[in-house]
Amino acid sequence: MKALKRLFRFLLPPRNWRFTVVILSGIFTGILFFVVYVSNAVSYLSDEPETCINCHVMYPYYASWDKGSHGRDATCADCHVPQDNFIRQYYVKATDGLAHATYFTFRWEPQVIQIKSRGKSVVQENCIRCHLDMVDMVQLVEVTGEIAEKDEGKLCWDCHRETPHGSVRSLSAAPHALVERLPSVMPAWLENLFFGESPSKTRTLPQNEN
Amino acid sequence: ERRSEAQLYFQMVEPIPEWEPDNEVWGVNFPRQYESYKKTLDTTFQSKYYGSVMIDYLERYPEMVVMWAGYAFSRDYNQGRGHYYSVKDVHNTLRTGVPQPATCWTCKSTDVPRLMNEMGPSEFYAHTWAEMGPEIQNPIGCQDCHDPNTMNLRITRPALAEAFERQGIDINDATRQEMRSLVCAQCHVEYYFGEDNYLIFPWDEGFSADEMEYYKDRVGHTDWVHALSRAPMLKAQHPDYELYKTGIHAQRDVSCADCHMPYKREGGIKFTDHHLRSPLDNIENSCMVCHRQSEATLQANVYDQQNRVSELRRIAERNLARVHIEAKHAWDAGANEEEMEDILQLIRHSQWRWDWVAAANAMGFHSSSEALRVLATSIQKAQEASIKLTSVFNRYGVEYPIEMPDLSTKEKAQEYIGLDMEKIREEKEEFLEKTLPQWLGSI
Amino acid sequence: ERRSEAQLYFQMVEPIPEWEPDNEVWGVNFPRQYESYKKTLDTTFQSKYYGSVMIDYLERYPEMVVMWAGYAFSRDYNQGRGHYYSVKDVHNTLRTGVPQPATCWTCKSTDVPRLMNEMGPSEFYAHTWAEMGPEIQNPIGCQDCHDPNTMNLRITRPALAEAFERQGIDINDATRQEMRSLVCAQCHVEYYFGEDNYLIFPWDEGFSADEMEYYKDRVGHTDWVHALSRAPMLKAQHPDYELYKTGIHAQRDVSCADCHMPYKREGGIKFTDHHLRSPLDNIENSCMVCHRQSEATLQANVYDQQNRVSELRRIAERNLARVHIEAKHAWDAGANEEEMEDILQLIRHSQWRWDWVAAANAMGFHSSSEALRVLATSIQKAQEASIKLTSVFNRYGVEYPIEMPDLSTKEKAQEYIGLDMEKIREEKEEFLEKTLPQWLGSI
Ligand code: HEC
Ligand code: HEC
Ligand code: HEC
Ligand code: HEC
Ligand code: HEC
Ligand code: HEC
Ligand code: HEC
Ligand code: HEC
Ligand code: HEC
Ligand code: HEC
Ligand code: HEC
Ligand code: HEC
Ligand code: HEC
Ligand code: HEC
Ligand SMILES: [Ca+2]
Ligand SMILES: [Ca+2]
Repeated sequence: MKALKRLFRFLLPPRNWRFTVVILSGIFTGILFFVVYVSNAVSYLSDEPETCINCHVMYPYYASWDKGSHGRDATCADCHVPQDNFIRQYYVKATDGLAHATYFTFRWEPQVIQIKSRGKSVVQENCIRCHLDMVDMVQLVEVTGEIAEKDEGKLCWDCHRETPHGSVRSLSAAPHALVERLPSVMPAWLENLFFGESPSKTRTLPQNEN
Repeated sequence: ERRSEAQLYFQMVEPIPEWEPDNEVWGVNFPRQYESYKKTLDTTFQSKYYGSVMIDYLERYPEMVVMWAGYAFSRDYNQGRGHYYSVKDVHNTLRTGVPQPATCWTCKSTDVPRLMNEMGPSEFYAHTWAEMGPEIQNPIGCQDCHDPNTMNLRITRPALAEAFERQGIDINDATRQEMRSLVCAQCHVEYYFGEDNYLIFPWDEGFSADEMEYYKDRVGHTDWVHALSRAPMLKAQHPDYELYKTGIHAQRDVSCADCHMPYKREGGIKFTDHHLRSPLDNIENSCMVCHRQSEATLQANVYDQQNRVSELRRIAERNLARVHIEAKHAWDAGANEEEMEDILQLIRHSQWRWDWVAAANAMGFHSSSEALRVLATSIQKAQEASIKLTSVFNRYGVEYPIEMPDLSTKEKAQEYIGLDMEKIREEKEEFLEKTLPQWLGSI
Repeated sequence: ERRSEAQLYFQMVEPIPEWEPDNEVWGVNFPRQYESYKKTLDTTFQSKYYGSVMIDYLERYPEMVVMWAGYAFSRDYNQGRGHYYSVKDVHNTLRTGVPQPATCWTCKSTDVPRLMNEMGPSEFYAHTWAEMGPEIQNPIGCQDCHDPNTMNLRITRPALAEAFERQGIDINDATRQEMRSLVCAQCHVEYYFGEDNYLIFPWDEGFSADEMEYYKDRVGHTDWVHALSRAPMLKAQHPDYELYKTGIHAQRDVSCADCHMPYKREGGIKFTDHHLRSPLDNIENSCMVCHRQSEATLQANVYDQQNRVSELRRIAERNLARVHIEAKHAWDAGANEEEMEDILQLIRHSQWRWDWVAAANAMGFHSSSEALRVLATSIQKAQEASIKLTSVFNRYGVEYPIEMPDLSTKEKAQEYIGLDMEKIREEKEEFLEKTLPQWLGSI
């Protein structure tokens, strides 16, 4: 108990700073909630592909998946989220969700998004999970993301290069794909207050360019 | 909230008049494209062989001076830089110290479509470079590639349309993806001046080095007679489109714009990056859309191929400089036309083939295996000429091998071919100080 | 339900003894692989330059006869075919009409690992080809590439392991993906015979043509002295692995097996197709999983590159045949060693470089830009030699150009270099009728 108190006191800012710190903490917490809310980071907890396109930067990947052979049988989460145990599943969802949300909100996303090494391992596991019977005998089952990273084996999509997102990929690849449009997260009055009468409200589908 | 970004606006704030040469006027409507276009002003990037920095080719490859003896290229030749500099560089180059036709302006300015519309192409070409000088104010820009009403891509240079027409192809049938290369093919192509300096693309027999060589032999075209070897020479100019056409990227329908003007996204707006430049300055957006490798790997792939091409081009250059000088010695020893005829033909073809690769940008990356094949035949032909020359030397008792002059720097090479560089530079300075201000102040 | 098919797989019906050379014994356990392996018996497929049909190289490229004057290759040289024929073809070739060491068997049979295990590699190499003849019964097969206990890939030829060891690399550290090429690199590589006919891969300075050339010069190796030009020659043999290594597919970690042994599907299981052959016979499985283009497009891509390489190799062959004959004339006219020294060195290097590409299978497709670069330097060096030779002719008053013999067919070329083909063929027939049946019946 004593130790805890000492820790608390240690963390407590000097008296004359307290007001500022409380206000700042409030602002930061507010921003955090705003980021989580606006960016729909919570949506990461769902398995529905539609939740991924809360972010328009995911449109090209949604579109290529939707039109591909996996659009029928496998959801984004079937490939991109571990399916072996519950804890890992939500750990990955939470960390990925927060990371992507932060990138998105701060506009850090690159023009060409590339899957990270942890993501590769997860996807590879999932390919094998579904296609185990197919690849059992050719020893491809042993290839994990880490092995492939070290150039010690081929990932499934090193050969199946068009599966599932196609081989030409960037944020610009299909920016105005006919994907489902989600309602705005802001109430109309607030949106009008900030942005004036926005034409976007009246549309349910983004328009094609030409 | 970034959701509204997903909307696309294509609103003309201010309609653009037909033949408007001023990029700023276009820029009011399309600020993103205009802002990125203005970045072609930047001259900082340098890759192993290219980039937007100034590169003095004659300094880097001094043998070229000898190879172009008697031709304006031996005075001055730089690696091209951003579109923004197109007019300025034509003013500055020492090559415009000799009289040039207005045809030289064709690929340099948005004022050209305007002038051609006013006077017709033949009339335009028939003027001299200096006569048209005061009219040329704006560098390459929107007007060169776009229709101001629809913003669709549009061909504004008749030479391209005519070249296709002669092959029975109507350029208006081109698809959108083809147009993404064809707008570049208005300028980044091999050309020559026909009668009355009419601009012609020599594609009637085909696009390859061999076919264009055959075409030029057939029509009997010669750009100049070499000052040392007296060979009837051909100059190749940036056959970027032609070489690219033979490569795997073209075969897979990857266009010039795909690599040099990749799409960019700002918020929900997708637009074309108009900062035209070396893709090595922008590997991430340019190559990695299609290739999942790291920037370092992709750059290494490019350099691997360029290094191979560079090795052969250096061999070709050394052979060619040597054979011109050898031919000069043969004439000096008393050789006659008949003895020299096929030797000169070999030199003509050899240098054409070397130039077809060397003048094309990208050091062969646009199609490395074709570039290497063509360079190999260049090497072979120059050496074949050397072999034949030794018989001539034998006949006239000339000692072989011929001693070679020191060609290790541009200055030494220019001195060897007898160029008075000081005088040439003085004349240019006078032009820049006296004439040019009048031209620029003229409109 | 077809799912259970997949489970059956890795059960050994009958354990396979270590060093078992008989493919049928392995096949009992792995019928799919064995059945597909047996298809290498098929000799019907023919592509533009390759395939499993018999192709008489000397017939197709008669200049080679002159280029190999004084060496067994001028008698007989065929394009390789299926692994099933490996032993038979060594029996049949006229090259084994001259005394050969047992080293020749190294890459031809599953009996070799067995014998090397019994007697050790040095001892094996030290025998003659004929001494080992009766022991060699089985063609290339499972034992060459697999560990019979685990079925893992395994290196059975010491030369490969030793070559890596000399570079400080332990081949046991190779990854599975690397092994999918390294098992091929046991045989599809350049080699030479060292002391006591010990098999050596000349990679100590590197894999490239230039580096191996440097290595061979350094150790002073010469395969034979040319019968016409007296040049100290090098023979290159199928540097498939080395050339491939410089190509884009290797750089992207695409292995030999990925193209030559693609996965095949039967019912619910995927297995490795052991019908090793030209991928052009199987574009769908071999290329089209990675490349979505049509078969016709992919075949055209391959031919495009092969045509370029073929064009240069033909130029190189004509130059090389010419220069050997010219050198002969120089000797005949009285030239001395000193005058000829650097000429012969150029010929040595030129032919080595040509061979490095020509002996490699696939007409350069495995790395077209490297193949073209190397061929270009071959062309350059042979011509450099020709240029130097004209000086010698000049000195000795030999008229130039030298008249060339008719080399339009294999027969004419063989007659020109003075081969008594009738006798050679008779001797072979005797061997096939008398000796061979004894060998084959011996076990
Ligand atoms: C809050 C907006 C947003 C949502 C919702 C979203 N993403 Fe992303 N995603 C991003 C951004 C921004 C990036 C780029 C981050 C980077 O480059 O590291 C990204 C990158 C990725 C990557 C590649 C980077 C990596 O970590 O390997 C994958 C895979 C991915 N997203 C999958 C998904 C899936 C599956 C969903 C739905 C469950 C989803 N995303 C939902 C914004 C989002
Ligand atoms: C069948 C499996 C599968 C499904 C279903 C799938 N993906 Fe992917 N995804 C992959 C693979 C494999 C990659 C890695 C591609 C690569 O690196 O070439 C990837 C990469 C990505 C990336 C990173 C971009 C890149 O090129 O590396 C994003 C973003 C992404 N997926 C989003 C999604 C979204 C959103 C969905 C659902 C709408 C989805 N994926 C459905 C397998 C899948
Ligand atoms: C949730 C299960 C699931 C996952 C995860 C999955 N697949 Fe599939 N895959 C399927 C099903 C079901 C089909 C059959 C679809 C059809 O018949 O059109 C299929 C079809 C395929 C096909 C044949 C059709 C085609 O597109 O060429 C390939 C190849 C394939 N998958 C590869 C992969 C790869 C590579 C991955 C990982 C990146 C993967 N799969 C992940 C279920 C899955
Ligand atoms: C080295 C190349 C390579 C790798 C790596 C590879 N595959 Fe394949 N795959 C192939 C080839 C070739 C075929 C075609 C076989 C046929 O159709 O006969 C194939 C076929 C398939 C099919 C059947 C496709 C169809 O059209 O029905 C599936 C599913 C599949 N692979 C899944 C996978 C998965 C999952 C992985 C990773 C564990 C993987 N592959 C890794 C080359 C590869
Ligand atoms: C596959 C991608 C690709 C395509 C398609 C392509 N290029 Fe290039 N280009 C390159 C690369 C890579 C370089 C080398 C840049 C360097 O070395 O810095 C280059 C260099 C150039 C340069 C010199 C750049 C400089 O820095 O000075 C010009 C000019 C050029 N290309 C024009 C064209 C034209 C015109 C076309 C179409 C006819 C074309 N390119 C098609 C990739 C491409
Ligand atoms: C109207 C003629 C014209 C057109 C059209 C044109 N170019 Fe150019 N381009 C030039 C000229 C002239 C230069 C050299 C300017 C200089 O150095 O002064 C140049 C330079 C370049 C460079 C070198 C830039 C650098 O930083 O070094 C690239 C890359 C290039 N062009 C690509 C293209 C591509 C791709 C297209 C079509 C999308 C195109 N050009 C269309 C005439 C043109
Ligand atoms: C068919 C179009 C075309 C014509 C006609 C043309 N050019 Fe160019 N010019 C280009 C292109 C494209 C480049 C940039 C690529 C390069 O430098 O290879 C260029 C680059 C240049 C440069 C900058 C680089 C250098 O060489 O120093 C100068 C100066 C130049 N041209 C002068 C001229 C002159 C003088 C003429 C007339 C004799 C002329 N051009 C005719 C297309 C053309
Ligand atoms: C060297 C040729 C060239 C020049 C100069 C040029 N453009 Fe473009 N522009 C293109 C190409 C290529 C595209 C892609 C068109 C397509 O894909 O159909 C394009 C596309 C566009 C678009 C359509 C939207 C987009 O971004 O793709 C606009 C608007 C545009 N350009 C405006 C301009 C303006 C403004 C200028 C002058 C500052 C300009 N362009 C100069 C070649 C050029
Ligand atoms: C629009 C798609 C696209 C773009 C952009 C692109 N490539 Fe490619 N690239 C391809 C295709 C398609 C191939 C042919 C091989 C294949 O089918 O995968 C290829 C082949 C290659 C190869 C192998 C061929 C060779 O010449 O060795 C290299 C290396 C390469 N590209 C590098 C680059 C670089 C560097 C860039 C950027 C300057 C680039 N690519 C831009 C699609 C593209
Ligand atoms: C990218 C695919 C690819 C890879 C990787 C590859 N090859 Fe090939 N190989 C080919 C093609 C295509 C041909 C030409 C076949 C033809 O012309 O019929 C060929 C031809 C051959 C041939 C002659 C075939 C015949 O029909 O006689 C041999 C032997 C060969 N390769 C061995 C190898 C070896 C050994 C490796 C690895 C070191 C390798 N290849 C790697 C595609 C490949
Ligand atoms: C033990 C030596 C050895 C090994 C190991 C070996 N090869 Fe061969 N290969 C040969 C020989 C010898 C021949 C020629 C047989 C003949 O013509 O008699 C040959 C022929 C071939 C051919 C030509 C087939 C045809 O139809 O024309 C191909 C393709 C080939 N090998 C590829 C490979 C690949 C790929 C590997 C590795 C997976 C490999 N080889 C491993 C020795 C070997
Ligand atoms: C390092 C391995 C290796 C050694 C040692 C080797 N070969 Fe081969 N041999 C091969 C390969 C691989 C092929 C198939 C590829 C080709 O033909 O290019 C082949 C093909 C052959 C062929 C069939 C094609 C033809 O040339 O007619 C014969 C016969 C042959 N070898 C005989 C010999 C003889 C005789 C020796 C000894 C002087 C020998 N080999 C030594 C690997 C080897
Ligand atoms: C020229 C080399 C070579 C020969 C000969 C050879 N194999 Fe293989 N084998 C391979 C390669 C390469 C693989 C793929 C291994 C991997 O991917 O790890 C393989 C894989 C296998 C596998 C694993 C399952 C599969 O299909 O991928 C079995 C079982 C097998 N081979 C059996 C045999 C049998 C039985 C024979 C004789 C009839 C044989 N092999 C001859 C090279 C060879
Ligand atoms: C395991 C995957 C894989 C296989 C199998 C494969 N390739 Fe490729 N190929 C590639 C990659 C990766 C590149 C490099 C370009 C890129 O990154 O897209 C490439 C490049 C190429 C290129 C352009 C390079 C060049 O040399 O011009 C051609 C053409 C090509 N491949 C043809 C083939 C053919 C034909 C086959 C079958 C014999 C084949 N490939 C088999 C993956 C593969
Ligand atoms: Ca430049
Ligand atoms: Ca064959």
